Amino acid sequence: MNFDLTEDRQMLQDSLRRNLGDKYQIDHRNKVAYAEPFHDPAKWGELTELGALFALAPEAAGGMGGAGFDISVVFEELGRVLCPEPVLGALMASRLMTAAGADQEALLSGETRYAVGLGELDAPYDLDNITTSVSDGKISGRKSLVYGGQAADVFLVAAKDGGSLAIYEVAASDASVTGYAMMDGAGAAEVVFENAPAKLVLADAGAAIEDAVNAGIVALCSEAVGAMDVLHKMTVEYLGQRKQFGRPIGTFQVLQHRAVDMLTEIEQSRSIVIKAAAELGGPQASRYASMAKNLIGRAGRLVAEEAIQMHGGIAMTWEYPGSHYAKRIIMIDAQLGDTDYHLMRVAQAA
Amino acid sequence: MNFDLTEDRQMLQDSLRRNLGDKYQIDHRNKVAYAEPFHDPAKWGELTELGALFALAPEAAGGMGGAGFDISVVFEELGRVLCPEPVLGALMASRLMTAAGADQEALLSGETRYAVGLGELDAPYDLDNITTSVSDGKISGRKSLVYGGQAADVFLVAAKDGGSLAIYEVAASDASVTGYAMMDGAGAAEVVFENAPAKLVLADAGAAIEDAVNAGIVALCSEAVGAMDVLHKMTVEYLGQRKQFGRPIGTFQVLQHRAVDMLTEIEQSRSIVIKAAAELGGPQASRYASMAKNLIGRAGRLVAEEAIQMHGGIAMTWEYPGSHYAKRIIMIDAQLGDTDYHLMRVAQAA
Amino acid sequence: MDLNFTPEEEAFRQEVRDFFAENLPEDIRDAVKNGGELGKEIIERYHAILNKKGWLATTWPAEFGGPGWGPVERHIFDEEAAFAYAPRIVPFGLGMLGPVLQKFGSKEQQDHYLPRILDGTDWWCQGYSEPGAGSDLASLKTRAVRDGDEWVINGQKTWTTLGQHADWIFCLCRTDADVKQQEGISFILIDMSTPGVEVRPIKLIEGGHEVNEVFFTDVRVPYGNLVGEENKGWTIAKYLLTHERTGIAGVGFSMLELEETRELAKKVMRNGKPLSEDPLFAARVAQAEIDLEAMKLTNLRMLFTAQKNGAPGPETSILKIKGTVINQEFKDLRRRALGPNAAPFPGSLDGSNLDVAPAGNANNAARYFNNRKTSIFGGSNEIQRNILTKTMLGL
Amino acid sequence: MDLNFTPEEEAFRQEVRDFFAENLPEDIRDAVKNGGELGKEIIERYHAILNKKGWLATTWPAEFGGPGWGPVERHIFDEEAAFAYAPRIVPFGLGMLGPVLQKFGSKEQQDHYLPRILDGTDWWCQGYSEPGAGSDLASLKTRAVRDGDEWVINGQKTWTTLGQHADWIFCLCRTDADVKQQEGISFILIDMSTPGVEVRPIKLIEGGHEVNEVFFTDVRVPYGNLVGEENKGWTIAKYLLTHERTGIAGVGFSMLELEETRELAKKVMRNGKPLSEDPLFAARVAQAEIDLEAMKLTNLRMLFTAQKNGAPGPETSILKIKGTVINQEFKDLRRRALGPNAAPFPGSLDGSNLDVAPAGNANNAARYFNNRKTSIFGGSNEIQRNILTKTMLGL
Repeated sequence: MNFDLTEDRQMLQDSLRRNLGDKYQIDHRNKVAYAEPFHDPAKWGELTELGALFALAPEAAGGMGGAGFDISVVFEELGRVLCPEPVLGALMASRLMTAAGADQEALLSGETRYAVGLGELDAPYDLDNITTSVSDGKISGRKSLVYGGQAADVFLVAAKDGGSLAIYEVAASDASVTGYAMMDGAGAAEVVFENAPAKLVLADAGAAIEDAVNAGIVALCSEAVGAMDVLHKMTVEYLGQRKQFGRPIGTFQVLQHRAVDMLTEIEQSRSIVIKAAAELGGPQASRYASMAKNLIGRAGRLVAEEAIQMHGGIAMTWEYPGSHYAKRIIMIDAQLGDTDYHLMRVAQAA
Repeated sequence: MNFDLTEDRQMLQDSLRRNLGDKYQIDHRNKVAYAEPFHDPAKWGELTELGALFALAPEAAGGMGGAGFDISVVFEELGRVLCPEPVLGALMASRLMTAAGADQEALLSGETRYAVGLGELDAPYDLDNITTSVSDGKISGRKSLVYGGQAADVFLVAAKDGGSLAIYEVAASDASVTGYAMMDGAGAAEVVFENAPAKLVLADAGAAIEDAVNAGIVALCSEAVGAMDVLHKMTVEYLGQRKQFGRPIGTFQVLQHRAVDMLTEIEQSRSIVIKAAAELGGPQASRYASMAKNLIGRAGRLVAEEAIQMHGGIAMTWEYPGSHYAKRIIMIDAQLGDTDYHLMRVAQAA
Repeated sequence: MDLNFTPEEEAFRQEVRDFFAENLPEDIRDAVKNGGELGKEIIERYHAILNKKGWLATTWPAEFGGPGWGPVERHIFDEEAAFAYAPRIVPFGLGMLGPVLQKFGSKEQQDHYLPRILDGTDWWCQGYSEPGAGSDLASLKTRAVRDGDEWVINGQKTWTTLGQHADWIFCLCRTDADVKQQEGISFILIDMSTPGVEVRPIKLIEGGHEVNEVFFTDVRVPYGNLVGEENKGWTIAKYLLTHERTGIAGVGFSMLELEETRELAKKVMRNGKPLSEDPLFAARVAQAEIDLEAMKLTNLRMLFTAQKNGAPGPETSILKIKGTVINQEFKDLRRRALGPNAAPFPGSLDGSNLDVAPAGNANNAARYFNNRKTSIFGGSNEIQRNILTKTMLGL
Repeated sequence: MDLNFTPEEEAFRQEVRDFFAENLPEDIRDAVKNGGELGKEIIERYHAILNKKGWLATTWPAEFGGPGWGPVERHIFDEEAAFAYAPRIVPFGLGMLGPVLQKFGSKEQQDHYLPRILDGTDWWCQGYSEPGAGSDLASLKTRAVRDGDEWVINGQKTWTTLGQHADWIFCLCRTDADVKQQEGISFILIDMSTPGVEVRPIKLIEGGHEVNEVFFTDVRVPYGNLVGEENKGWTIAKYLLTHERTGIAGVGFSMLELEETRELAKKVMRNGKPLSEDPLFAARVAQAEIDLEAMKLTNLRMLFTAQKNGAPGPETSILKIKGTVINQEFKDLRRRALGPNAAPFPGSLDGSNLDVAPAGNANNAARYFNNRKTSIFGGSNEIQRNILTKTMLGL
């Protein structure tokens, strides 16, 4: 039993924290996160040069990591600066390509940007009900909320291929892509395919998609832990500085206890993410991913809402960095299955 | 719109509060509530002499009340003293007999004690699944947690009569009655019928049983409001008196705010009970009864658990009256359908 | 005990309902339904419609041009307005300054300002909070110094709602710095076009522009712009804090949210079925509905008490706390119902024909975030709990 | 990052598991399973079984007759003991006085008392809380006055767990009333058979007898019964508060509760189906399970830190707060699962052949109520939050 990071991961964490902190000062972050292309192409280049994407894939696939803990280290740092770069798509695409044994050098180097199209309007989480389909090498359908889709060169798309799920590769230039900013910054896209040329990457892709989603969940949960940690520290700092009634509001016991409860839930969140990361790729991966996503959903709502309430006004403003952390933490819940969706998965598996 | 009690009900409330307060001082209450016959037969006589039972039935049935608000007034006062007398059984029996047009003079005068057998071990709330049945005027089956059953002269029993539910009257002397005290005081019984003589009171009794249960729910919820109100006042008083760290613990802001939240939920509870009482007997009665029982279940848990926690130790003792209020409030939840059972009824009706 | 409205009250409800059905323009209704910001033009047009009917100043007695309603009529009007998707009446002139002038103002002030509030000549905003004085309002620092027959005002106000549209602002200013905080405050009216007044927008968490900072630099206004006595402004502030609180629970708005949530849950799919059939979501909605049903009664009970006693009591803080929590829960449910499709930034898919949310729901996430303010402003829920501790618990 | 136990630790777990399988008498196991009170005989018999194996004093180093385990071994032992339905080791002699004597006691005290704790000669209880000194322990009033080579003790202790069985009590007494509260307290050992010691039972909310009041009237004990320095008892009290806190979350017990809850939900019926198929109940259980899974890791993380740093830090207050809340939630679920059938008073249906609860669950309501104590005693969860505010938030 050892809860210290390995030396390699510690170095990765240090390097990311040092670099990202400079690159995504909140004003710059907000500028790029809400204006086309909803991320910073120059800084994407610098991020990939740091090797951040290589950390997401195993050595056998040309990467230098790929374990749950690697993903966790990277995304926690992304979460600490609300990084709007399309790393989630790269991670999930990489998992799929690793499963397919496909070459992903262009992905990991950051040269080609991948996004993954899974959910649809009427099947946001549950892929059994998607309708995008392929026949004769042509794909038709619409993928909703494709994260990073506004900036992608290539899409990996889940489609019905006869009865079973398969993954196809489609060039962005062959799709109709409508990009937009999200409430919490960064971009996504509605992607419509009309008889677009599609290359089969992986047939019978059910298990690979589940693995990619689980990896995505570990990533999102780690990102949330990073963001919650920063927001909590911001809140505690504010409590110590802000004076009302002649004293710092952090001397009011109700606010103290509520800040402690936030801390408790953040520690619990960190714990369940460690567990989900440890189990990623194993037979229990989906179960623990669901547990993590559910707990993060609940803790996130508590942390974000309490942070806003305890700031009292200032956190309602765009100018205050905390508001953007709160938004990201809340909005993460709906990505790749929300609190209730994952709770029922845990309940039904019991 | 008028939220004042009518003059008659105000008089009933005053008279009950004056009389019950004397009769059920907590030491005496605990003595009779936990020792056979788990109530006080002498005080039952005095209570019925006050006309408490007449208030539960409409004039047409020989009573002097019978509206939801009448029931509410009586049971809130019973709740304030944790009265262990078997009044719930009398109320529900009276509703059934009113529906049947049966003479209930002996019931309302308190001369004959009635208890109602509805739920069974494997069908505690949902009567579709009961197995007690009647053939050739003989009843067989087992009724569980028959409230007041340990002290009853007569049982009104729900039984399957062919396909539909009917109500039968069975003399206690024809049944095998195992009485016991409950965790929160007062008595109940397991009642077993083996080919016992049974007199049909009401065929096709589904609607009448639903009405009796709704009346029982209004009664239990009113009782809970009475008990919560007393427990909250006890708690606030304790907060004002108990000193730690050189000052009354009621000066600690966390305890203040939590006591306010208890108050808020008690006010909400009172409101929903008023609504359920107003709708009793009408087409929406079941819907609002379910709402009341759900809210009371949630509020009750909050109030009871917070009261114990904020007392810190003393409320863990048998000697402190508050502990018995907390127990009653918690245990009410499981009578006639609990928080979740009624929540799903509301959800499914939407 | 009688939960029913009188026949007269029911007839009045019908009259209000009919009025809105006939007079509320469809474009205004849709704008409210979509939950975005309402422009100045819409609000002024809506106010004018109400004013024409004599229903704009819902809390004013007839002598000042109000309808002379009691708490029950006001409650019925508020509910029906919500059900009709009417905008909220902007309260600063009508709900706040009006009653203040009626109680504390001079005859001249009443005669001059009240008609202009009614006919929309003057748009008022509120200058209370300051960067350092939020929950602790009495610590405000904006100074007004008398200089002959003028006030010279310096300082900064914040959270000034819709100040960008305003012609006038009423301000709490410190006029005596040498006495106990509450005793050196005055209530002063300031024309926003006076030199030295500057309004700067505050962008809110969800991107909207609803509140502002207002800066005062050597702003000179006539001494007669003082309302009530010098240094007695705190009395006015306290009066407003407890004035007309029975509508504070926003029950009508929450009832609408419940309906909208239910409709939405029938339209969005989860696991191959409408979300309305998902037991956990149905349970969440049912629980919020039950809390709301109880709140409806709690609201009516306090309304009844207010009617009987002539004024609402401190227990109305319960309406603020629980009313906002319930409304916030519905806002959460509507965002939650959309799942990932709540994410697009408001307006970002406009005109693309690729909406991801059913009509009227594209702003659900923005509404959720914006609505967090309701438990903070107007005396945060923590302040309300402090009030209840003192008044209702006696601790 | 490695969540696995070492092969040695896994082997140790197997050894503990085998030990319990082979050595825990069935009657003891059943008594624990049924959740009623355990009598003195059962506890003494269980302690003797562990002592024979050398596993009784789980926190003691080998030099004093303990197994010399580190935090991980203790954790594994605690978990396996819970899974085996072994009783909890009564902590007053073994977990509290033992370590105190080892750190603060004289060689003579160690030599005399420690073996008697191990072999069960002395049953110890704790004299800390007083009617007026609960969360504010330092305000305690029980006086010990030196009279030659004796202490004369007067006062009252309360919440003395299992004091009815005890031979000895260790007490915090005030020995100097003229200094700052914390500086006038001493730690003194008292033979319960000394004249003037009186034990009165306290009946608990659910009817059980587990705690007591202990009265001291002119009780005379040798001066040498003082542990550590005179007036330095607060140092000992503080030492015990942070000593061996990593087991405080009771994770093993909660894991058992989860299993029991699941089993129970398969056996009881609701709406014609097993309760386990009820989506709301299943969701409640799943949510508690998730919190528990996280708590398992939180516990291990803090264990790891304790092992690395040699002592647990203040963050272990999180284990107390969340650990008790999770365990209380399971107690609630088990009571809730029974519905109305949780109502009969413990034992009231014994021998009637008419049980209403599946085996092992007749005491579920009593357990729920009794368990409310866990968020109160040992430093209430409010006190823990105060500690975390200071230590972890720096506020």
